[in-house]
Amino acid sequence: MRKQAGNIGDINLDSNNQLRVIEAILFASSDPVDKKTLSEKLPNDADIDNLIAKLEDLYEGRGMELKKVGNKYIFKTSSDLSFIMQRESNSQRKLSRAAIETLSIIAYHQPATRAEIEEIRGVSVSPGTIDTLMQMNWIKIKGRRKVPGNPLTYGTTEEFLVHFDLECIKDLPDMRELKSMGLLDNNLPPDLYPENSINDDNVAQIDDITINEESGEL
Amino acid sequence: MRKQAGNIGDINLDSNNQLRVIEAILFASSDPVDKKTLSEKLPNDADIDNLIAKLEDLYEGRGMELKKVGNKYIFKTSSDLSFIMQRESNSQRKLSRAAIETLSIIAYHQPATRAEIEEIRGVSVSPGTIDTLMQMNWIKIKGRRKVPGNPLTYGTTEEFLVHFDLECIKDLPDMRELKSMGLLDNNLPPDLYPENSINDDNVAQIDDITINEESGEL
Amino acid sequence: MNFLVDLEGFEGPMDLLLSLAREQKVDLMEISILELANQYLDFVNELDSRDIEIAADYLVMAAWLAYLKSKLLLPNEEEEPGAEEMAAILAFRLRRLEAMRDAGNNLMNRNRIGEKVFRRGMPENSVTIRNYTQKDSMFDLIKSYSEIRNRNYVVNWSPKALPILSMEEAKNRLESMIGISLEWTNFLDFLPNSKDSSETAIAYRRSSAASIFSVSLEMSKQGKIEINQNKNFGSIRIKYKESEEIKDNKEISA
Repeated sequence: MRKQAGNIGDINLDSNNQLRVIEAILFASSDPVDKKTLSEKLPNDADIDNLIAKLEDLYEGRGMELKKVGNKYIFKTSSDLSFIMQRESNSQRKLSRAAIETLSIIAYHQPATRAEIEEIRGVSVSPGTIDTLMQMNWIKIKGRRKVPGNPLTYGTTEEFLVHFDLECIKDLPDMRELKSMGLLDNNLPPDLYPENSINDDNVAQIDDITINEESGEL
Repeated sequence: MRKQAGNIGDINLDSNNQLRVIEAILFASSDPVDKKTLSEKLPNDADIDNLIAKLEDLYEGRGMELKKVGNKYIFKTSSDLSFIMQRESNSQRKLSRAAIETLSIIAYHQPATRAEIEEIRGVSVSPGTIDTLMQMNWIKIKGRRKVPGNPLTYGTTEEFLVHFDLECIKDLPDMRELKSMGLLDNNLPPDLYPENSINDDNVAQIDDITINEESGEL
Repeated sequence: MNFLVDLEGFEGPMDLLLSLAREQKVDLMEISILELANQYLDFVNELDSRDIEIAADYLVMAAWLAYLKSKLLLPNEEEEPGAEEMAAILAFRLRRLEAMRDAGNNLMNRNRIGEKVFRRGMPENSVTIRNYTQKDSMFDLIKSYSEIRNRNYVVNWSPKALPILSMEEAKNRLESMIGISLEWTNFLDFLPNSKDSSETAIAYRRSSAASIFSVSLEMSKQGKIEINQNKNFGSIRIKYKESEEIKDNKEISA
């Protein structure tokens, strides 16, 4: 069990110092930090939401900006400075087209099985592709699909959101349009496939949808 | 360090944006940064010293501070907030059997030399055991025995009494009491205590007592 | 049409189809599947005529497209699924693949960490301070001490030999002394002589008395000596008996 030093909950810290504390924690971290972690270092009655709003204001127009990722926060250098900050990504391997497509299919269709990725791309997924994306910590195993064979499903990680500057999956570019066009349905749209009337609004719920074996044959 | 495309030296960047750039560079750098590196990202006429002074002012009294390390600069958590980087973990532990045995012999036979402890235990005492007990501040060196080799003698500390809730060392149960508690075999001879044991009135003065050879034989 | 490209650049038949579809220069929503099927079949035939090896999945697609084409040209309403529907499904799949391809490219062009924006370069890790509470109790301490003493007592303690006169010694002593005492003699006089009043000496005398007395009873039983006692708690006296015994034996035999 972990207890904080000096029983911080009881500490007398004025609101300016509370602001300094969350600033320091967020500034010092290269990963997103959630409110719970922040509040552990603050008095019990600290108004975290207010402090975060103040911090956002404080860094308005500065070299860094406070970004929300999921329900966490992270400082990043301001995107409008990218023209100066830009580095050639020599460290980042140039991703293959197959890997980029696989990543976008997983991102937009998550949770997605390997068979679903293959069905959309019309070609098998090479073993290295999933591994590469997992190694970059952009995708992770989410669970298993409840269909015969119980295949693994994949989804994106928090690091994916951080890396691609997204607050949440819903903020993926064109998510809404693609969805309304039926392009994110795992199955063919109902108007094309009359006997199959599945039309899930909620991407998260498609976990247990039965894969349409017919469509896999194309 | 890489020089950026677009010939930054000629770029038109007002002094506020110059400040933002050095702030972002210092934030993102994994190492301290010198002025030369900073100036590479700025227009040729940028006044680096002035910018750094401004940045220092900007972080005055904030959660982070700009620090100079040699002739380089880094952001660090303000020193008065170092507590937020500390986590405390509390756990319980017990002495090893060797350590508790050694401690109990020292408690009953103090001042005791290592050879005496070994004789009573019937097993050698590893150097780490004495060190551990010393580090815990439960035993201390009391002096030297006036026998050939002048070995160190050990005794218990105030801290020891506090931990075991004893007012003085004589409050330890004696042989008769240990027997009545069923801990000590009844057929043990009553003269188990060596004469130089806690039966002595003044523990502090028995330092130079000659070892009683007879008692050692038991 | 220009068929200089071979299959190397394509990731499967869908990829090829999508790139052929782009040649129609219309929105995928309005694409002519019949025309696309022709494009694909022409492409594959061209490769074939140049003896370029064509992977099986491209040929499967070619066969399927040839079938689709024939159905589109000769509609038969009783068949399921209808040709129009099959064409629509193919068009949908092409749109979906294109959408995912575009989405991937959009992702890669975002303000990616490490390229356009940067995270904290020198993260400060939290330091963990470990506190331990010693649970050792007074009971642990005294139990441990007692265990050492109990353990080593069993191993090391050797009892002092008690000062005793063994039965063997007593028998030898009595046998050697009785021969010279033909008179009744207090059995205590046969004990080892000692004026010592120490505890050890007293214990030895007690042991000697018990041994000598036991031996004298034994010898009396064997008829070697006689024992008498005049009254309760009176002195116990013994004397040698051998000659009389022999005499008696002679009388009996006579």
